[in-house]
Amino acid sequence: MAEIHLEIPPRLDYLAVVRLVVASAAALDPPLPESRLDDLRLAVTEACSNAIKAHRPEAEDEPVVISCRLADDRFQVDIRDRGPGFDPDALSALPDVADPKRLQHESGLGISLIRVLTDDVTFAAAPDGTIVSMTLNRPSPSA
Amino acid sequence: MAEIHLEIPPRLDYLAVVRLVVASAAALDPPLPESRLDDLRLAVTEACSNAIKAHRPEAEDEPVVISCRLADDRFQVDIRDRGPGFDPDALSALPDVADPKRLQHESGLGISLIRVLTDDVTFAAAPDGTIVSMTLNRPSPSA
Amino acid sequence: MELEISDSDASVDTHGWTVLTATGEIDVAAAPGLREQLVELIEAGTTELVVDLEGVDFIDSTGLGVLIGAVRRARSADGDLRLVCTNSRLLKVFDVTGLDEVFTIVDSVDDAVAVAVDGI
Amino acid sequence: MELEISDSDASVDTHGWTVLTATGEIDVAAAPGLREQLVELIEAGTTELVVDLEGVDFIDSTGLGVLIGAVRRARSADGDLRLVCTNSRLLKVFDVTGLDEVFTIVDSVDDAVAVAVDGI
Ligand SMILES: Nc1ncnc2c1ncn2[C@@H]1O[C@H](COP(=O)(O)OP(=O)(O)O)[C@@H](O)[C@H]1O
Ligand SMILES: Nc1ncnc2c1ncn2[C@@H]1O[C@H](COP(=O)(O)OP(=O)(O)O)[C@@H](O)[C@H]1O
Repeated sequence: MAEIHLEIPPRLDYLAVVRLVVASAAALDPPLPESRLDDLRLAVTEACSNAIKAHRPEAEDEPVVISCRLADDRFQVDIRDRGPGFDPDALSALPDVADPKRLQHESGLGISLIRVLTDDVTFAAAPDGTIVSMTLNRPSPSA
Repeated sequence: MAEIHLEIPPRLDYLAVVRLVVASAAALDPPLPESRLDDLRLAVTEACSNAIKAHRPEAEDEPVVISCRLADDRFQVDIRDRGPGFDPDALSALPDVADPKRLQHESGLGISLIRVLTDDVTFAAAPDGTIVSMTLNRPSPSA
Repeated sequence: MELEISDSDASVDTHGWTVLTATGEIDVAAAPGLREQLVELIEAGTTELVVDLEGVDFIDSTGLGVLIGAVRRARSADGDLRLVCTNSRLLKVFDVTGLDEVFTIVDSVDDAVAVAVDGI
Repeated sequence: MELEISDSDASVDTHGWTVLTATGEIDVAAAPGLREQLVELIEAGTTELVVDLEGVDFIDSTGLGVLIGAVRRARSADGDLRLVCTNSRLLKVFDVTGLDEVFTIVDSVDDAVAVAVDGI
């Protein structure tokens, strides 16, 4: 099983590089379909921008680490930060879109996007940060 | 000084990913000019395809490591393999282009391309392989 | 991301609406530039705004947040902000977030400016 | 990299030359496909060949090596292989390797087929 690791400084201007790397890794044979590559680009951007924002300022010399694992049946990407950690199940829900109060909220969409766009996601607490693992299934070759 | 590390399996189909990563890292502020990005893409491809070819089959689970160092005045990229090493000064020169025998040689252009396209290159023997370090100077901001 | 504001002499009649054309990627790195431009326009009284996303190939949650904030500001100044978007990539993001029910999303600048604010 | 071979019914008169149009990146991963196609053509007697590189945006030393081998094969069968290339990115690579003196590089397919093999 092939792996690609990318380490970047915890800075938002590196997100475009991360998108490129992850999407081009996932486009390798057997490629994810184009629409799933879009899902992956967005999910990785959300997870990675959270990771960069969470990264402790004292750890600014330590990288955010992006690891891709390419298996025949799935593509997995882990994003690891050195942040305070969080409980993804304790996030409060946004108001319903029909509720005028929805317009008061300009943030808070990232984790729910990740959940919708990936086939599986786990948030693991590491001793010094968080590892977000996202999986997208590859179409089976018989399909 | 920002650093980006990329680890790939020693396989030639990953070269396109490497080009993307290195060129997009070098395009970050302050960017290398477009024509130097082309030089970088080609030099990195040559060094990395040599690294992949030299990588010992027994070490196929160990990655080829590409490290970019972004400084204000220069962009440096190191490529590290687990191969037998070599002496870059002992390579025999290709026949002159005016010599009909030149057409007998379909390989052997990589190292000389790297030398021409970069501002500096060193080949260092590591205990278990080679590290090729290439530097491209960034234009000074006053220019 | 690049931004361009329609100019009132432009050949296309926008019925007084101002068209902001964005191109490229609206991600967390680009979003502050978009936010600043939109806030500036609305604070200067330009509250009938069209954001043309036809040249945008990527938007993340921060970009969406900027659009949400601008819609709120425009509407509370009795204006509106409408989006031009036919790119299925972006439409999917509006769809999965439910924001297609919050924004007015149309197929062209013509459609965006065809209906007066009260008429919607 | 994608490859396309001109067909003899094509609207452009290539004076009997066969035009192979490559697009994309000719790197070490793509080079074997190009080599195979060129060797196959030359072994089948198609020795007046134009390789159109106008759609190619990257070539590495392995790609150059494939072209060198094909020029050798075509010339030793009394034919030639000519390159169409105006992209400064690629021209720089031909220049720094000195291969611009080995290959016949022209601006268009028309130019490539204008001169008979003996005439050059
Ligand atoms: N990797 C992380 N480390 C620590 N906290 C995180 C991480 N990812 C998300 N969070 C927390 O969860 C919250 C919700 O994240 P998200 O849904 O992406 O929305 P937003 O980032 O817009 O607030 C964040 O505001 C942050 O407090
Ligand atoms: N990283 C490396 N490790 C071991 N040997 C190498 C390495 N890079 C180059 N070489 C040796 O140097 C030779 C010349 O390399 P190069 O100029 O790139 O041409 P080519 O790869 O086409 O032979 C190679 O054939 C190989 O034997």
